[in-house]
Parts: sequence; C-alpha cells; structure tokens
Amino acid sequence: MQKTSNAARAAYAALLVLIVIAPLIGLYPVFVMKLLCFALFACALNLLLGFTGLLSFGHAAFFGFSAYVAGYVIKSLGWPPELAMLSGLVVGALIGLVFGVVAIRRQGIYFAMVTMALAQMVSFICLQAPFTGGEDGLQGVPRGKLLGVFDLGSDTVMYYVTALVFVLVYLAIRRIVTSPFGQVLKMIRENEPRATSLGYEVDRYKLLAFVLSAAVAGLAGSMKTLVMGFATLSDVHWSTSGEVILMTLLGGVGTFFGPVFGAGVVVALQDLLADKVGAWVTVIIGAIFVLCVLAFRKGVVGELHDWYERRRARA
Amino acid sequence: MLEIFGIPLQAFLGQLILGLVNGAFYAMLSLGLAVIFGLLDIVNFAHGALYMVGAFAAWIMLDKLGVNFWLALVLAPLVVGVLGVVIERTLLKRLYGLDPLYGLLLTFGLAQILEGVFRDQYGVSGQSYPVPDLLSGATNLGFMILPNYRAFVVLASLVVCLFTWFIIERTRLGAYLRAGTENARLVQAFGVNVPLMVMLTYAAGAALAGLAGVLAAPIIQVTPLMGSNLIVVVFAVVVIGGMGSIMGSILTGLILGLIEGLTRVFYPEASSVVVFVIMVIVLIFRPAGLFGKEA
Amino acid sequence: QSNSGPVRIGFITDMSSLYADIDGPAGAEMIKWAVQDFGGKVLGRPVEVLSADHQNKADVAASKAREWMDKENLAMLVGGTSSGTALAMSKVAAEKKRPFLVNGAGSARLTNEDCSPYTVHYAYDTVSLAKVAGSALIKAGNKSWYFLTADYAFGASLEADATAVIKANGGTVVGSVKHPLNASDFSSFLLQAQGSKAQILAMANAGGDFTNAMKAAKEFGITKSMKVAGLLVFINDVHSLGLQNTEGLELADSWYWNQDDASRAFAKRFFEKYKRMPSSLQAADYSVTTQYLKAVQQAGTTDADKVMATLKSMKIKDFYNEGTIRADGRMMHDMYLYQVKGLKDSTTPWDYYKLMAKVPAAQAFTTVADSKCSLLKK
Amino acid sequence: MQESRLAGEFILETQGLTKEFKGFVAVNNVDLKVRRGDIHALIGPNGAGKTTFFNLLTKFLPPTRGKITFNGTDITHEKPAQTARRGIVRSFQISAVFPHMTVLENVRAALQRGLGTSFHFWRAERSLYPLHERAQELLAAVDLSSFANELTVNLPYGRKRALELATTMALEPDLMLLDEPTQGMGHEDVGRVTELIKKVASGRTILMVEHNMNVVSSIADRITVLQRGTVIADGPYSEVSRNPQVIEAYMGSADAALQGAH
Amino acid sequence: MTKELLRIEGLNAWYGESHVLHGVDMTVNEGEVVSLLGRNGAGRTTTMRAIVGLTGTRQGSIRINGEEAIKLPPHKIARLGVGYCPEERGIFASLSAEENLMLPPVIGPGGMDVDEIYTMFPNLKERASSPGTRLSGGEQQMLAVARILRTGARLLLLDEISEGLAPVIVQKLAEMILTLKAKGYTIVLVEQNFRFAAPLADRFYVMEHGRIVRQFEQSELADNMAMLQEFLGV
Ligand SMILES: Nc1ncnc2c1ncn2[C@@H]1O[C@H](COP(=O)(O)OP(=O)(O)OP(=O)(O)O)[C@@H](O)[C@H]1O
Ligand SMILES: Nc1ncnc2c1ncn2[C@@H]1O[C@H](COP(=O)(O)OP(=O)(O)OP(=O)(O)O)[C@@H](O)[C@H]1O
Ligand SMILES: [Mg+2]
Ligand SMILES: [Mg+2]
Repeated sequence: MQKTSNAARAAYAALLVLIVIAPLIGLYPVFVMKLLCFALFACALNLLLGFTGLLSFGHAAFFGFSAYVAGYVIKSLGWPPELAMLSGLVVGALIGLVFGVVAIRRQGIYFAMVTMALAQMVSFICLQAPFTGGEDGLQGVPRGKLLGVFDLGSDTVMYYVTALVFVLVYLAIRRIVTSPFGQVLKMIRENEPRATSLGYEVDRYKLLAFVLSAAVAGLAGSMKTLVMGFATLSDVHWSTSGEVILMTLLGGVGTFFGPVFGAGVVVALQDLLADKVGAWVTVIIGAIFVLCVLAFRKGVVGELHDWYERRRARA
Repeated sequence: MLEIFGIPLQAFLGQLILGLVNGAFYAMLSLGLAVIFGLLDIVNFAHGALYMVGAFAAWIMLDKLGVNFWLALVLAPLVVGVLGVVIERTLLKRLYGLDPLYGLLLTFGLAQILEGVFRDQYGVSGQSYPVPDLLSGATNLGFMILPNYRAFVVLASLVVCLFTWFIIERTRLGAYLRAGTENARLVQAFGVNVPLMVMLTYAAGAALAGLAGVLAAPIIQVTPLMGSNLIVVVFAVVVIGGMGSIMGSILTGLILGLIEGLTRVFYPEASSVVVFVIMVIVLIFRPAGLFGKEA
Repeated sequence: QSNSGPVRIGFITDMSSLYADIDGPAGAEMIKWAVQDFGGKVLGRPVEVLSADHQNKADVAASKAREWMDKENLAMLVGGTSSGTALAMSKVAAEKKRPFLVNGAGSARLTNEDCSPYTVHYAYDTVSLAKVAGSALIKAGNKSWYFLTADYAFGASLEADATAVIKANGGTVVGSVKHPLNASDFSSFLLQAQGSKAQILAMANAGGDFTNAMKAAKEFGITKSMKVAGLLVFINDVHSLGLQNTEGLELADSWYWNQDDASRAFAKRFFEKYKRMPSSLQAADYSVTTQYLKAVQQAGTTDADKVMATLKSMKIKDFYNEGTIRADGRMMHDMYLYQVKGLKDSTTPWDYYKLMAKVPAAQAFTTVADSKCSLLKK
Repeated sequence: MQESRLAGEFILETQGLTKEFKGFVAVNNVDLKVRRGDIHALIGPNGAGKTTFFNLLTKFLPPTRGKITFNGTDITHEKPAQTARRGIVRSFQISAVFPHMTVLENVRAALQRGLGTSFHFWRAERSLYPLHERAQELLAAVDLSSFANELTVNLPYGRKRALELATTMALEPDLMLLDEPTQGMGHEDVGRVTELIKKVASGRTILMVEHNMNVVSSIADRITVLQRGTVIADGPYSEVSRNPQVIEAYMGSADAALQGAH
Repeated sequence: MTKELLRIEGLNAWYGESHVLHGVDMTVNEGEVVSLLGRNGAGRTTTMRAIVGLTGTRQGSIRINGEEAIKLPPHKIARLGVGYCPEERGIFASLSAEENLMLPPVIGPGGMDVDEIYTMFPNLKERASSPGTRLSGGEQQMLAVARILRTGARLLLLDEISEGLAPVIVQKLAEMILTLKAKGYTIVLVEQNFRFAAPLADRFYVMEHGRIVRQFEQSELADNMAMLQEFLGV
C-alpha cells in the first residue's frame, strides 16, 4: 500500500486550509462548490477505474439521475436537503446495482461499452419521464434549510456544507481503498483468475465496488443540484461520462488526489474559456485528452508522485 | 387495407426500406470500426468525426472547387484516408501495446478536436449538399416514393462491405491482418511489414468512414455534429455484432437499421434507444456478441 | 447593485449550436451596436456588454447568469434562443432580482404560468406563431392538420398552442409525431405524416430540424400531397433551403428586413458586415437593448424594480416594432404573416417574403383572460 | 455417515468424467481416485487432456458428463470460488502472482479470506495486520523471508513459483493441484521446488501435472497416465514406467525412460 | 574457411529503462548449432529478441550474412533469412492451427513442405482446423517450431522449444535438429534443458547477467562440466 509521504501530508494540509479559506480569499463560492461536486464525481469514478480496474463510460447516469431525483424530491415533494442528498446516494446505488448486474460479467472495452449503452437508456428515461422536464430540465430547485436550521440559501453556508461532505466522502473513499475489501479489489485488478482461485467470488466484489462508486456519483449529483439549483440532460449525457474520465485521467488514475486535481482543472477551464474561445473549448479539452494519453498517462498527480519517488530513491 | 399490428402494411414496408438505408450507414461505419479495432486494438472514437470530415470534404470540394459528387466519392475518402495516415503516424503509433482503453480515450479527445475545429469554422447549423443529378429522381414503389439516391446508397454500401469482408477473411493479407491483431511484433518478426500494414488499415478504416460521410451528405445536413450523434449508436452495433467480427458488424448494421425502422412505426420516441436495449439483451445472453467468438 | 462604475449588460445565447446563425454572435454584435449608438454611456456611466454561449444547455445558461449576477454585478440580461435556457435564466433573474429580456426563446410559458416580475418577453412567442400562421391557413380552407413536433418544451408548446387555435377555428388535428431534437433523418417521420392524409403538415420545430425536415419532405414527394406549414421559420432557414424548396411556404414572424425604410437601413448596415440579412431576432436584440437603456435613462437608476416599472409604463417605438410591455412581461406588438416568394418573383438578393397579413398585438398574443400569470390578476 | 466419508481413503474421485469440445473429446470417461496424503502425478503426451482435466476439477470448465466427488461430496456443479473454499486449490501452468503487491501481501491475500471481513469496506487495513505473523511463517517455509517486502514483479522466476506455493498453502488446502510446477525453471530451481513440494505435501494431498520425469520419479507416490483423454496406466512410478504402452506413447525409447529427457 | 552467418559485437539492449544486455559478443558460423546457456534471467531470450529486433532499444552491431542489422526493423531482419521461434510460442488465437502454420511468409528457398511437417508432428495434422490457442500447451509448442520451418529461413533462433513437451516429443525434436543441421540450417538454441542441448550443439556460449562469460566447443564439453555445474547447477 502506498504510504502517505511527508510531501503528500503537506499537500493535504495545504488543501484543507485552501478549502476552508476559499470563500474568504475571493474565490467565487458557487464555482468552488461546483468544482467540489465534480471532484466527488471523479473520485467516485476513480474508485472503480483506478482501484478496481473497470472503465465505466456511463457514470453520468448515476450522477445525472440522482441530480434529477434530488431536484424532484425537493421541488415536488418538499423534502429537506439532507434527505435529498441521501436519496441521491441511495438512488445512485440502486441504479448502480442494476448496471452492475448486467455489466460486471464483461471486461475491458466491453464493460465500457455496456455501461455506455445502459447510460444511454437512463438518459432516454430522463428525456421522456414526466418529472424531469424533458429538454428543459428541472429548474429553480430551492436549497432549503439543512436539518431545518442552516439556511443553504446563503452561498457561504452552502459552501461549508459542500466542503464538509466532500472531505468526509474523500476520507471514506480512502478508507474503502485500504480496507480488507479494498485489498480484494486490488487483487482483482492485478490478477483476476488468481483471485478467483483463492476463493474470492470476484463478480460480487466488483459489483459492490460498482455500487459504492455509483452511490458516491449519485451523492455528487444530488449535491450539484442543491448547489446549482437545476438538473438537466447534460448531467446524464455521455459526454459528461467522458468528461469525468478526463478529469480522472488528467489528475491521475489510481491516485487519491488526482481526480480532485483533474476536476479542478477541467471545471476551471470550462468556466474560464467558455466565453473567450467558443468552440475552441472543445478543441482544448480534446487536446488535453490527447496530451494526457500520449505524454503523461499517470496523470499530473501520478507523474509528480513518481518523480518524487524517483528522487527519493536516488537520494 | 392489409394491416400488421394495427399499422398499415404500406407504412410498415416504407419504414423497413428506410431502416435499410440507415442500416447501410451503420454497416459501413461499424465495418470500419471493426477493422480498426481488429488490427490496432483501438476503439476508434474518432470514427464519427472522420465520417463528418468526409462529408465536409465533399461539401467543401463542391462549394469551393466545383468538384462534382462522383469525383468527391473518390477524392473525399482519399482525403480522410490521408488524415487517417497522419493520425496513425503521429498519435496512435505511440499507443501500441498499451491497454486498449488508452486508444479509446485518445480518439475520444481527437474527435472533440476535429469537431471543435469544424464547429469554429462552419457553425452547427449545417450545410446542404445537393443530390447528384443522375440520381435525383424518385421511384414510386407503390407503398412509398423512394428517392433513387437512397436506393443507390444501400447498393453502394453493400458492395463496399462485401469487398472489405472478402479481403479480410479470404486473402493472405487478411490473415496477416488477423494475426497482427493479436501479436503484431511477432508477425513483423516473420517478415511482414506490419507498421505499413497498420497504417494502411487505419487509413482504410478512416476512408470507409469518409466514404460513408460523402454518401450521407446529400441525405442529411452536413454539420460538425453529425458524427458524434451517430457514433455511440455505431459502437452499440459493433458490440452487438461482436467486436472485431467483420461479417458480424455488416449484418448487425443492416439488421439494426431494420429494427430501428420498425421501432419508428410502433414507438417512435424509442427509436433512438432501441439499439442500446438490444445491446444489453444480446450481451446478457451472448456475452461476445451475436457473431463474436467467445473470449 | 452599486450605482457607480460601469453598467454591465449580459447576453447569453446559442453561439455555436443549432441556432447560432439566427441569433448568436451577430446578435451580440447588435447589442453592442445599440450601446454604441446610444453613446456608449448611460447615466454618465460606461455601458459594458458581456456575452456568452450556452450551447442550448439550460444548465450552462443558468450558471453563467448566476455567476454574472453574483460576480459582475450585472445590471440586465438579454436571453437568446431556446426556451429551456430562457426558462432557466428567468428563474435565476427572479431570484437575483435583475431585469431579464428575452428575444430568441419561444415558449409562451415565460409570461404565462412561469411569469416573473423581472422577465420581459420581447419578440415572438409560440402562441403568436400559432395564432398568426394557424388561423390564416385554416381560413384558407386547410382544415385537417398533422404535426411533426420537436420532442422538447418548445415543440410541445408550439403544438399545443397551434392545436388550440386550430380547434377554435373549426379545424382538426389528425395526429402528430415527435422527433428528437437535432434529428439527422426525417424520412421515417415524414412517411408517417404522409399516411395520415391530412391537408397540412405542420412543422413544430425550428432551425436545422426544420430545414432538414423540409428538404426530406420535398425529396419524398410529400409536398405534392400535403401543404407544409413551418410554424417557426427564420429568414436564414429560407435562405439555406433556397426558394425552390420553400416557395409558397406561409410563416409568421415579428419583423422582416424589407418592410420599411428604417428596417432596410438597419439591414443594409448588417449586410455590410455579415454578407447576409438580419433575422428578426437580431433586430430585436438591437431594439431591446436600446429600449432598456432608454428606460434606465428615464428612471435615472439601474435599480431593477424601478427600471422594470419604467419599461412597463413607457411607449415603445422603433424600427423593429411598436407597442407596450404588459404587466406579465409580454411585449405587445404586431405580428406578420408572410409567404415565401417564388424564384421568379424574387428580384433582389434576400428578397424572399411577401406580406400576407398584419395581425394586431391583441389578436396575436395570449389574452389577459386566458393567461395564468398572477401578475395580470392584480 | 458424514464423518466416515470425510475420513475416507480417497479425497477425490471422478467417475466417467468427460469433456467434449465441439465433437472433439479432450477428456474421455476418466475414473480417477486420489488417495488422501499422496503426491499423485498426472502425466501423458501433449494434448492428452491433463490441463483440461484440471480445469474440470476447479470448475473453470463445465464437464460434458461425469461426476466429481470431493471428500464424499458431489461438487460437479459448484462454482470455481466454491471449490476453492472447499479446499481444492490450484496453481497455474504460468506463474500467477499479484505482481504489484509485496510478497507478504501476496500471502496475506490468501489468508485474508479466512477472516471473513473481505466485504467490509469500512474497516481499516490495520485489521489485517494480525495475519502477518502467519504469512511470515509461510514465507519462511519456502525460504522467502528475506523478500517479504519486495514487490513481487521483481522476484526471479523460481522465487515466484515458491511464492505461489506459499500462497497456495496459506489456503490450507486439502488438495493442491499443480500444473507443471517446474516448467521453464533452471536446474537449481527445479531442485528447490521439488524439495518444496515434498515439504508442503506433508499433511495434504497433491495432484500434479509434470513432464519432468526426474521430478515425478523422485516425489510421486502414484502416477496416472493419460493419453487422448483416456487413462492408459495407473500405479506407482516403477510399475508405470515399465509399461510398454506408456513408453511408446510418452517416454520414448527405453534408455531415456528412467531419466526422462531432463 | 567457414562463413560467419551471424556476428554480434558489443550488443546492449534495454527493456524500457532496465538495461538487460551489457555488451554481448558472439558469432555463429553457417551450418553450426550453437547453444546459449545460462540461468533464468541471464539474458538469453533477450539476446534472441534483440537479434530479431524485438527489444526496446539496442546498441552495438549485429551482422547477419554480412549485413548490419542493428538499425533494421524486424521485418527487414527476417528477410535476411532469420526464423524466430519465441519462448512464449506466439500462437494466434484467431487463426486455425493450419493458418498459423501457413502464416509466416516464405522468405527464401529450401523450406520444408507441409506434408513433411505433418509427418513430424501428427498432432498438428489432427488439430489443423481448430483455433490456434485451443491446442494444448505442448501442441502449441510444436506448432511454433513447425511454423518457421516452412519459410526457408536459414538461421533459426529457437527459444526453449523442448519446454512443456512430452519426453517422446523432445526426442523427436532432437532428431529434427540433427536433420536440419544436415540440411545446412544454422541454429541458435536456447535451452534450460541442458541434456537436450548438450549432444546437439557444436559450440556453447554461457551467459550471466547479460554478458557472455564463457565459450567452448563440443569437444571441450567434458572439461567444462565443473564450470557448468557452478553456473547452472546442472
Ligand atoms: N477450449 C478448447 N476447445 C477446443 N479444444 C480444446 C480446448 N481446450 C483444449 N482443447 C484440446 O483438448 C486437448 C487436450 O488439451 P489439454 O490442454 O488438456 O492437454 P494437456 O494434456 O494439458 O497437454 P500439454 O501437456 O501439452 O499441456 C488438446 O488436443 C487441445 O487441442
Ligand atoms: N519485457 C521485459 N521488461 C523488463 N524486463 C525484462 C523483460 N523481459 C525480461 N526482462 C528482464 O531481463 C532479464 C533477462 O531476461 P531474459 O528473458 O532474457 O532471460 P533468460 O535468460 O531468457 O531467462 P529465462 O530462463 O527466464 O527465460 C531478466 O532479469 C528479466 O527480468
Ligand atoms: Mg497442459
Ligand atoms: Mg528465456
């Protein structure tokens, strides 16, 4: 297991401080919240891609559908935000279970394709189902009061709630990866037939990993609805699945912090560049994809980690 | 009037014919994908973009240089093929031997780049390409009026598909291709110029996409997004047919076109998703696809 | 909302996707022209124009709008094409209390069940399109209709509004088929339409979807057996289809470049820059900006509530249109029914339309009695 | 009843076990009995069906016909992981370790299942540390103690096989299936691994496929010879190696018989 | 004067960043059988792969039939008359056994014909139409060897060809190598199975840590047994 190095510890401390003071140093809180939601989403994908070795090209389904569910329970049923988040998590896990049962038996490229196809169906349901608002999406979802006390209408309160959820889930993912269960996932990634012959029913482990990942993605989706106030078709579109892969890849597949970094870069790019360069955003995002795959496959964080290790080895 | 499940026979037949036209495009595109996946082990996400480039190439040739359809039918695939050569030489070449997922991701990025560039240049509202004069009429089939051009598309695609199938499954070159699929280095060590073969394969796959693009241009608007709308469906076709299976992707392409046509009769909204439903069902019962060999 | 520093106006529209030609970058330029022509300043403060692309995505539109209102202290927002994005931005504007002026979006919900005190629907809406085109066609004896409808809010409301008009005028709707937004191939939908044997094939879609469907209808010989009605057709669509494909098509619009001298002057200036004629939306972008600046001037503040009150009380008149803004935010202006000319009748470039009828505002838009907007009930 | 079966003489029995591949019979009606505590070798010419037979036992392939009984229980229709938990564990023809885990973790991976916490995703890794002691013991048994914290990829080939044996032992199998355990090994390693197998065999049963007759002759208690999917001889080495049919089909000319080619 | 068919000087090779061969020198004369000995990981397979151009980076000189091949890509090297039978066999799953056999292009005259091959390996004939990787381990090994005998390559690089084969087949292989030698083929044998290689080779090279550490003739074999014992534990 990779031990937390001093450098990593320092980086985490810095990050935590940054998260706490972000709104105080003039960062636009809605932007940072959006970033954290996508970071969560990317962490969810990474749990699967990085730590189980399964590439899902359909993660937007969990993220997006849960986003709708959260919006629906708040807007139409008047549920409080904490229940909305919870329902996002649960719904994500449930769809994950369905997807998992179908897809888990396939590997590699096939797995990617099957998840993509299943996600297309979810996206179709979202287009057709009456409660999603079709092409227009669910708009104007109020944030409400957390636990009946904290008014999330204030960006600052909402921000700290989001940050707290993020930190907790991030720690939870770390725990999952190093847990006894995480060890089995690692075996599966390294040598699946061997894991089977040791008596592990790998499909069940993969399925649980898939469900956990989907649950986190669902939570991220419902958080996003709370933060932004809407859920739309682009949340379930396959290009969102592509984007979250890019985030993970850019930051570093199989590193803990990589997806967070990747989400930061991609969200920031889209935010900063959208008005300035128009269609070139797509070109730039595409180019980053290409560059990542060609030049730093381990992602920025992965490469940094390697570089640090090498330097230490030399010293 | 004769009816099938409450649908007039005429409408039924008409939709089948139209499904076949769509199927012809699925077949051509999935064939190219299968060929590329076979030899390069790359799921070519850029395939849709290459299809789009093919259509644009034809449109630009007509618009700027006055090149007619028949000439474009040859030239545009060539252009796309050359683009394929460039892509293979500069980018894909560096991925051989890695996990195929990297190929998927790289070409995904590539598709975005191509699409973005054309969007910047031409917007998304679409350009129209006239039907060539020779085929401009329509034939009254009794149950529907079928534009001659669409009949031509089906025919042309069948010819192209069968030709490609023959090369791959029945010639020595094809045997190299199939062996190269598994262990290109070893085939090369036997004395086969594999890098050249790989390059030409990608170029040929790209050219097929380009050809499909040219054929599509007179039917639909030529827009930068035309490829990305189609590619996900074509992926599903390839998976249903069995990844890497040549005949599988041709047949599945045609069949799914027909099924989609039928869906349009019974539940039009679902026509865009029926392919995925079928894909899931097929994979549950035949994990390697309809025509795929067991893994 | 501070009272010093620049006055920022935002414009969020489809700059790159389906409707970019109808509105898009040229629309943004029109807003800038309006500001320039106004002197570049209002209340002694410089006016700045921000613009952004929402790619037809409601989420992108809403978050951009929110960001500008939070971070840039935006004074007013102009919303471009597509109903979903406009509805989303309208919610944000209401929450943040900023004037939101809509041109490109069609859905009449903006001033009906989803109305807001800060939203103005300035150009056309689905109700007016339906009333103008629908009633004219029915009067000409086309009683049975079949709809080809884009499968999203705009298409649905266009179909619903048109259906109401048809029924009210004694016509019948024999069926409809929904197609996905941005469909690539319409042949199968058209085949179904043809089976219906209706007199009119009404296209409740727009932009690329409309042009594609129109082309295919021609190709499959459907135009021979049915008359096609485009419920939302812009001059750019006619241009790209060509007169040979559109001759005789009747359509409703709020403005045409060749309707009077003022319009022609504006169009000439536009043509010099873009080598094409402006759409009604681009004209409306210019107009709505000018009117807003006038209202600010008149109110002596950029305060949203005061500016809205002024806008709703003033009389509006310029080359684009003439009328007043109703309490629900609906700009009440005349609408027009045009018919596309044949190749022979078209004498100059872009000379495409023949005016068939002018429909007064009161008959074109939702009446106060029919509206569900609470702002009208007070 | 159950008791007496468990203590039965034969740990594994197959009856009429058959596997056909599209008309080609790879394993044909094999009745094999493996005595508890034996090292039992399965030999035979190439393509005789040895690996296929192993695949049937471990459920990697479903049999076309026949029955497999393990410790008196019919396991013919169980899943691979199930048979592993019953105590049938196989090692692979090619070395199969977890390359990017340390040697210690590799062994721990096998021990972990016994804790029953493998689905506990909320527990810390620390909860696995108590297993280290046993893991170290196993590593010591195969002479790998000094490699415990090495990444497994970096081990030489022979050490990997040793590790694999340690991992297999960690599962406390009643029956170990070894498919060509010395394949691709240098002479030194062959010697070491042979010794190891002998060592781990105490207290359990081993069924192995092996082409190296030196190894077979030195450790196997009993030998079954398979040809074209059928058993052609069965018995102790001294007996089988003189069987003319076996010499003809497998061992080649008589001189080489006792030595094998190695 | 015997002709040098293969001459390697100062050959260095890397897998990614790991430097595996550190200056290998060896020569093989036409018509000779040369055996490369060494422990697991000594670098014998790497040497073979370097000759055919399959390692990552290579430096030094490899002359085949007098032509410098260090800069050539694998397919050009093969065309100089080299046939390579890889350690991992390299049987193609998507090709039938027969297609596998027929796959390598004929690069020169003098190859065996298919009947001859089938007589030598009857298993292959029987399984001719089944997919390559459905053959048993040993059958695949036979196929891998048989495959390069057809091509007319005169320099055969055989890596661990006796591995996983029944003793009876190993004996046949030994006979086959003698036949090939009699026909004038030149052979480099890499073998763990010393007893198989010992009687066949004319000369031996011993490798250790990516270098050649010893070289001797068949006639000197007896004198070198002690040394081999030390190196290989034979
Ligand atoms: N999946 C399969 N499909 C078809 N035939 C197969 C399959 N697996 C094995 N065979 C055939 O069954 C026979 C037995 O194969 P098996 O691998 O069991 O042999 P083996 O005894 O292990 O031989 P070796 O000593 O060479 O490893 C072979 O002829 C092989 O070609
Ligand atoms: N693909 C590879 N990547 C990195 N290192 C490798 C690779 N293949 C071999 N090596 C290393 O190169 C060294 C030489 O290996 P090589 O395969 O040439 O040895 P060998 O003498 O053939 O031994 P063996 O008996 O194991 O076949 C070994 O240390 C091995 O670990
Ligand atoms: Mg075997
Ligand atoms: Mg070797």
